[in-house]
Amino acid sequence: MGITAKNFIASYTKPESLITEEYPEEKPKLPENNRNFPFLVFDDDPDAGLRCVSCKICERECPPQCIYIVQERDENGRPVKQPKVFDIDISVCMSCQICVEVCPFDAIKMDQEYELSSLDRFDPLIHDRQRLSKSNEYYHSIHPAEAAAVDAVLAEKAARKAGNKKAADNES
Amino acid sequence: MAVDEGLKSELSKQGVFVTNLRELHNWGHKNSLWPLQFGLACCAIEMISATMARYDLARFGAEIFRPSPRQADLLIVAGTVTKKMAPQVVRLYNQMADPKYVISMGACAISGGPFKEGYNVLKGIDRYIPVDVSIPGCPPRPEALLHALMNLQEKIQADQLGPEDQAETAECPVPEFGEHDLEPSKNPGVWHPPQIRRGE
Amino acid sequence: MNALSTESIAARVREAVPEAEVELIPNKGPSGQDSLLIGAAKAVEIAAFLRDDPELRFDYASNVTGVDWPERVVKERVTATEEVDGETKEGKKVVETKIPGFLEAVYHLYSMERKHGPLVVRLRTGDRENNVTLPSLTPVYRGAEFQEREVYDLYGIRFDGHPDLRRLLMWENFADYPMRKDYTPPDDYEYEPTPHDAVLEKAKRHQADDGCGKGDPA
Amino acid sequence: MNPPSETGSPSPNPAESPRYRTAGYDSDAQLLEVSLGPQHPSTHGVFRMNVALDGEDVVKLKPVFGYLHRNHEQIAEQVSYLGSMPYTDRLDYFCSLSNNWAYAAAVEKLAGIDVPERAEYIRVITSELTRLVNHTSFLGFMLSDMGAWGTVLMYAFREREKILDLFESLTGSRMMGNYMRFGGCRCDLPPGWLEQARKVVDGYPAFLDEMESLIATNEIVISRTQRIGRLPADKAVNGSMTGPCLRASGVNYDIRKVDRYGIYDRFEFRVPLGDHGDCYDRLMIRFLEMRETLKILRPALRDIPEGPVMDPKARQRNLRPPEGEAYARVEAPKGELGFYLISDASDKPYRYRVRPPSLINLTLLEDLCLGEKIADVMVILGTIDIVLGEVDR
Repeated sequence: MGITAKNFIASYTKPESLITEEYPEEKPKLPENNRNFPFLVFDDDPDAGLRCVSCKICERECPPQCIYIVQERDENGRPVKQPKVFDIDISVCMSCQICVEVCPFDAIKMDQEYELSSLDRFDPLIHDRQRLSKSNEYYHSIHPAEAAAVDAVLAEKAARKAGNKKAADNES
Repeated sequence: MAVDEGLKSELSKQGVFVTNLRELHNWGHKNSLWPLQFGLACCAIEMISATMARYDLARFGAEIFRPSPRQADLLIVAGTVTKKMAPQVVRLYNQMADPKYVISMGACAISGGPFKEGYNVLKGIDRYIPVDVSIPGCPPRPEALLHALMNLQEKIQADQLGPEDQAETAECPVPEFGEHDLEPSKNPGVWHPPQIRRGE
Repeated sequence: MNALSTESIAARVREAVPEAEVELIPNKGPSGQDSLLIGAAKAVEIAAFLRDDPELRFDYASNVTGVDWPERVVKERVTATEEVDGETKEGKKVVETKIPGFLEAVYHLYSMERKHGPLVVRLRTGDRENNVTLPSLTPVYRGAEFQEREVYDLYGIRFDGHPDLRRLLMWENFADYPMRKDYTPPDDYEYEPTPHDAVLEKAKRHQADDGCGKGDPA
Repeated sequence: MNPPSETGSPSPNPAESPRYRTAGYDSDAQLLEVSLGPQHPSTHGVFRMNVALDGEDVVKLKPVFGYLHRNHEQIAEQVSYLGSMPYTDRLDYFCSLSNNWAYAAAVEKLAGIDVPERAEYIRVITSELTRLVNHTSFLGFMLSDMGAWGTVLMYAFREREKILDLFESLTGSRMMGNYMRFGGCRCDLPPGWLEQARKVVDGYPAFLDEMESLIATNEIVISRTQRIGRLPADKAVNGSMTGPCLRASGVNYDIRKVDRYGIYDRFEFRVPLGDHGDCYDRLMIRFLEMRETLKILRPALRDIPEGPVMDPKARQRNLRPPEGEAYARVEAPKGELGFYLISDASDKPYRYRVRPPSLINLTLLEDLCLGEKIADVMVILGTIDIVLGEVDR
């Protein structure tokens, strides 16, 4: 009894004892590492800027096999480094982040959106390419430190590529 | 029905609240859901978390978890439904008081989730009973459950008081244990998956 | 950790239990956990000896599990000399050896008293269909009771002398042994939005059922 | 007929073993058969027991499993070594990080991978925090099984949330960490994490004192747990009981001390043991274990060195361990959690087996309950502390 009373009084006097989170009026502040479902990052343009090159590594490595990718082809039927279809079935996804870890192009990242409940179990829970594509700025807004590190790596890669090309040009 | 929305909001600004029986009934109903205390797996722990001090499901009027299905009108399927468990879930659903609602919480309850390739895992409880709200996530955060509950409340608010909604929900047939699988493997009365063509 | 080598334990068992069939199976991997293959005939006596011998005192059966080894063909390339057109040629030849299938029960024993282990003990059945009976070690180690039931349930090894051999996880009239490598799961692939490989094949069969569908832009 | 002793020579006829003696009830009396579960508020999920009652006394109790059999082992044999890691989170969903460690340790043994020192420290810290989470929620559930609905569970979950916040900021998820990798941990600690963890650890003794004063001398708790469900030491060993339940019977066997895996030999902590092996001992030993855990956490949080958290040579994708097999075990909060892997040099395990402490600790459930009252069954089951995700896998 005494302990209950102590806790009861503390809930009026001590701010740290007020632990109830007033969702939905007050959204929780998620830590940077928080993850829920994957999304695709694009730079500048949501269509051409998609970092995904449709290499299908994530599709192969996904433990519950909830990613489905079809590669884009140009008019001549040659494969283009773009996904034509990129579907993630979030009714199967278990938020394990393995797709993010194995992606060599930093194209797929984890989102923090969680208000996804729906009255229909089929279509709204399959996220297609349009639904998955989100800008690099959005990525920065949810994972600031990680996104900055990724940007640095990508910039370095691009510089090295440019350097190689320059060197190759100089040689020839 | 007779009072239009514009007049209603005008009146409410004046301190006069107009309602009708249907709205009043639904308002009362949506704010006093009695969920069945029924945890299956990992998601059940998040469901318990949602009822605890930090998230406090009581703010939505749904804190009275009843251990008996006869006293409950909301079934939160929280976790993997295995084939061995599916008949029991259907039976519990049949025993619940009308009108009743089902939330399938988490990937496993919706579709079998990460375990869907297992021989004993049911690919979604909606194969046997009608589901009102689905929450993806593995497990969904407690906030996601609250979000789903608000979704459900909206749905209840739109319910009609007519005879079709008040009629008793038809009993779902309880599947039997077969030699290789449950028989039948689905209830065609409630399960209508869209056709998806792949790999052509 | 293990002061007693598996070899010396095998020797002690052979000495103590007459007519015991004990074979050392070396582990090729870096873990170095060798195992003892013991014959079914004397398995209970051997287990009781392992448990009660004051030096060994493997009093705790930690883990019991089954392994399915279907019939397989091992292809080995061997160098062989051949006489072709009167000349002796050295060539590579593929020799196929057929290894008949069997089921295996694996026990991991530890000693709580002397704090050593693990000792890996294996028992093998004659084949995978008819000759699947092994002696139960539950009378020696109570801790094996549920685990042997699980092995019976999932692999179909019948444990002779088990006090209560029923299916543990699946329902009673389930007919298959689902952990065997050749088990075919029931066909419930009606709705597969992200299918791959084998699942894709099965999902396609359901797609053929009715023509109306959402359609893949591909 | 003399019942053979538990450690004596094997009994040829199992019906003679003491457990299958029916506990001296009047065979003419009408027995009442009750099916407890699978939907029952105190069975911690979907566990079921078929109980035969003579009046209120239990004369037979047969557990029924499989209501949460999710085919973890079969699925793991179909996905890559890395792909099984997130599934291990869902075994014992209170203790995902200890499960991660056990699985990572088994693969490391199988493939011969080393772990850098900082990662070892992180593993110790996270799995000891997991132990706190598990034992704390255990207390809450245990007390609500005994009828103290709400209060204790509410306090326990309040503390649990603090540790879950730590897990979330480290691994990204409240419950399903998927954090450890073969040869280390997935990512380094975020900035400020250690201070936050120290704060939680420093605040814990006050919470434990509060809980202890609620529980330890509570009259109802004492009368419902003392001398209920007694388990003698030799029986516990023969029945492969592990974890706190084994030590409550007075057997000094803690894998952290026996195997000295990871870096546990660097910490000074004691192994609490019980005297009577009854429910009260099993309840109180969790308090003592939590206090010992704090003794490990404080120096670990202080001494953690800088450095990499991954072995740079370790492969995650396309890991193909050499042919062979390995069994590795850790002291999970519920007992000995082991993973047994057989590799055939492909990228998927040929055989993947989990040694679930929760299932094996239930072997002796019938023995503990025979002769007790039906209401005590829930208390006994509660003190064994099972999680169905691990029992049925």
